[in-house]
Amino acid sequence: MAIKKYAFVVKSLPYKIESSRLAMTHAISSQTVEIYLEDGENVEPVICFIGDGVLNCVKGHQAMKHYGVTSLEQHIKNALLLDLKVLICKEDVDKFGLSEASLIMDAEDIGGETKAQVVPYSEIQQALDSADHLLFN
Amino acid sequence: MAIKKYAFVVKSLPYKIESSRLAMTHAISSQTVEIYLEDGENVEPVICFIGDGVLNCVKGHQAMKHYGVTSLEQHIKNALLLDLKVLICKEDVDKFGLSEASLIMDAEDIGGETKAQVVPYSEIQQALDSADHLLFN
Amino acid sequence: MSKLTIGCFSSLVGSMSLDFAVKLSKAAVEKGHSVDMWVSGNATMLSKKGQRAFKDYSALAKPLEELFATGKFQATACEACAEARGYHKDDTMAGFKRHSMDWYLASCFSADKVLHIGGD
Amino acid sequence: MSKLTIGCFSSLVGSMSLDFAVKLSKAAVEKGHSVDMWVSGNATMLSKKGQRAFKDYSALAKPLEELFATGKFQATACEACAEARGYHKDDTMAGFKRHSMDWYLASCFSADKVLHIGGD
Amino acid sequence: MKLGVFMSDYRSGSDVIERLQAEKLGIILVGNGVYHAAAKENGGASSVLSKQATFYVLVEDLESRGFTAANIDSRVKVVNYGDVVDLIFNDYEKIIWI
Amino acid sequence: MKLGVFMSDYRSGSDVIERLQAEKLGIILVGNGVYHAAAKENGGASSVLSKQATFYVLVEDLESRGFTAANIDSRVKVVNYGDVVDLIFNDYEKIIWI
Repeated sequence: MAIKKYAFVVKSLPYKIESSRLAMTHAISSQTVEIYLEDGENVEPVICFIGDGVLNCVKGHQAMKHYGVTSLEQHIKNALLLDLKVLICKEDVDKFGLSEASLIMDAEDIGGETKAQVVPYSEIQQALDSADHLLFN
Repeated sequence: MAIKKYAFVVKSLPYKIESSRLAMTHAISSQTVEIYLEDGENVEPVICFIGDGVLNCVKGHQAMKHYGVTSLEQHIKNALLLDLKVLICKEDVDKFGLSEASLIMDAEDIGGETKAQVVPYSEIQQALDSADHLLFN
Repeated sequence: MSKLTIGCFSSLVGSMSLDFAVKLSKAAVEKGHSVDMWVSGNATMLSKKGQRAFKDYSALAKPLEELFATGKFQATACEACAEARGYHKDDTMAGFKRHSMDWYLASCFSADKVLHIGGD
Repeated sequence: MSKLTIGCFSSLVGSMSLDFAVKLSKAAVEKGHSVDMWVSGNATMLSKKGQRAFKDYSALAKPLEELFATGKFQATACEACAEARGYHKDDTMAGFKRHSMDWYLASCFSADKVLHIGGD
Repeated sequence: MKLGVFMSDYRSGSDVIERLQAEKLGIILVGNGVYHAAAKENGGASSVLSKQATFYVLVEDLESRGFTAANIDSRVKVVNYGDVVDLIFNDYEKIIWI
Repeated sequence: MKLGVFMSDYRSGSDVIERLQAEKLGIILVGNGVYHAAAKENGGASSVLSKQATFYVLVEDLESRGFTAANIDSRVKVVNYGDVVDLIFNDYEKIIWI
């Protein structure tokens, strides 16, 4: 059984450009990739928010209300609902003075069980080390 | 006779985005605007390079050779050929350690007589003060 | 009532600057002002007909149609910028005009205020 | 010989990143490698048929056709990203495919190297 | 001049703001510019807010990013698109977007 | 890991470079990233060049902007698109674009 690990790294602010949104939608598309692969092959994405990218994870986006577009919050929750691994860099969270209470840490409201994890950068570096491909956005 | 002054301000690096190129092509299009205006009305553009924008003015662009696209150098020379006023911020030129010899200061090779001017920011600020509309790129 | 000319150079969907320009136009028209919108560079994407609305992408075709219907709003795309991207006359949304860049400078001439949203 | 998958999210003309991706593809193919190119977001502009070449705009349609002709290069556009921008099946350049985003992840699976050029 | 500046980004544009001179200066935070009002980096407010100016933030762009009027810097006034139209036509002679 | 980094900008990405760890690190300056090799700001070279890494600059992007191999920082090696292909396939396990 061959599993390839992809690390999606989000380093950009949300909305102004489409970058962080595309990282999320491409990571989530891993759910349907098997149709292109052989039996036993699969893809395992991990999504890492670093630098300014951690601001994507602030709770309470009202992008649908104001602009009629899916919020980054919704994308992050969709990823958690599908049990994708979501890592948020602790050093950057601390730099912006954010608490876990202010971050999108779970998708309980839509029935998700997996939680996002605020981790030291060293753990994100490990995820990069063990990934087969790195996709920075 | 009504003349409206437009200050085009280029603050971005060349090529990566289209911003400085569009500033130049729009400024140059002032040459044909009279067709839309009444007799005696006209538009007078001034082009100001500030901040990172001054790096557009480094001589010797080979964008046509490598990418088949008109260089910013050519656009600046076209503007000078048409006698548009081109101001380059001295403080930023100094910050990057550039000499006038390394900058696109004239369009003599294509028959232009007007020269670009390296001026203190205060003169650029004056151009902004006296302009009717400000177009930052 | 006054006239606002908005020049926009940023891409559709990929940048929210066009969303800003369209919403600002709507607010201005609702207050009785008229708006000229110029799209150049990647912003010429706004003039492409047949944009489909999905919830993962900001969709501006409908608000634009509503703006055209007010009679207080016109929008023009840079013809060369559009052609370079493969948007020809028959690719253009109803109501959208196409001109060379001097149209924008002329629109600014008669505008009370100009908001020039540079590229990104 | 090896396979390179390039994912590109940056706009045509307005960003030179697509020029980079196309030139890198050419260099890779000339060295005997194969290249899969995935365009998503604003990079789906690359798939629009009928792009006209002007000297003030970087023009990629012709080099792309030459790449297709080598048989060592394929390019696929994100279908939803394209539709949102009004690029339908019959707007698509000959040789370009359209798929959902999972196509890209599958291409990366079998690639020796992946260069993912994020949006801007 | 009376100058209204739309500041649309968080990581660029500060150098332009710094050098701009105007008798009356208004800075309207839009797009990712709203982080100048909402984010505190290393415990401090954005240096942009120390400019002598009147500050506004567009509520639609603030709320889209998960912030509300309750958690922004006290120097910044919350406005909506309608207010921005009035600022453009009534308060400033010239406007720029950076 | 052996990591090749395409650095495509001058004003962003340095924070990512700073934190990246790799046994072997190559930084390939492309697009406006070439200014890290060619520009001297306030008399000094770009701080990116102080990273422990092997540096390359794409000659096509360098020359498009008016610079030549003669006026870049001595730590940076000039490469063309063909060389970049070889770097990707022969020198680095993983590559990223920032």
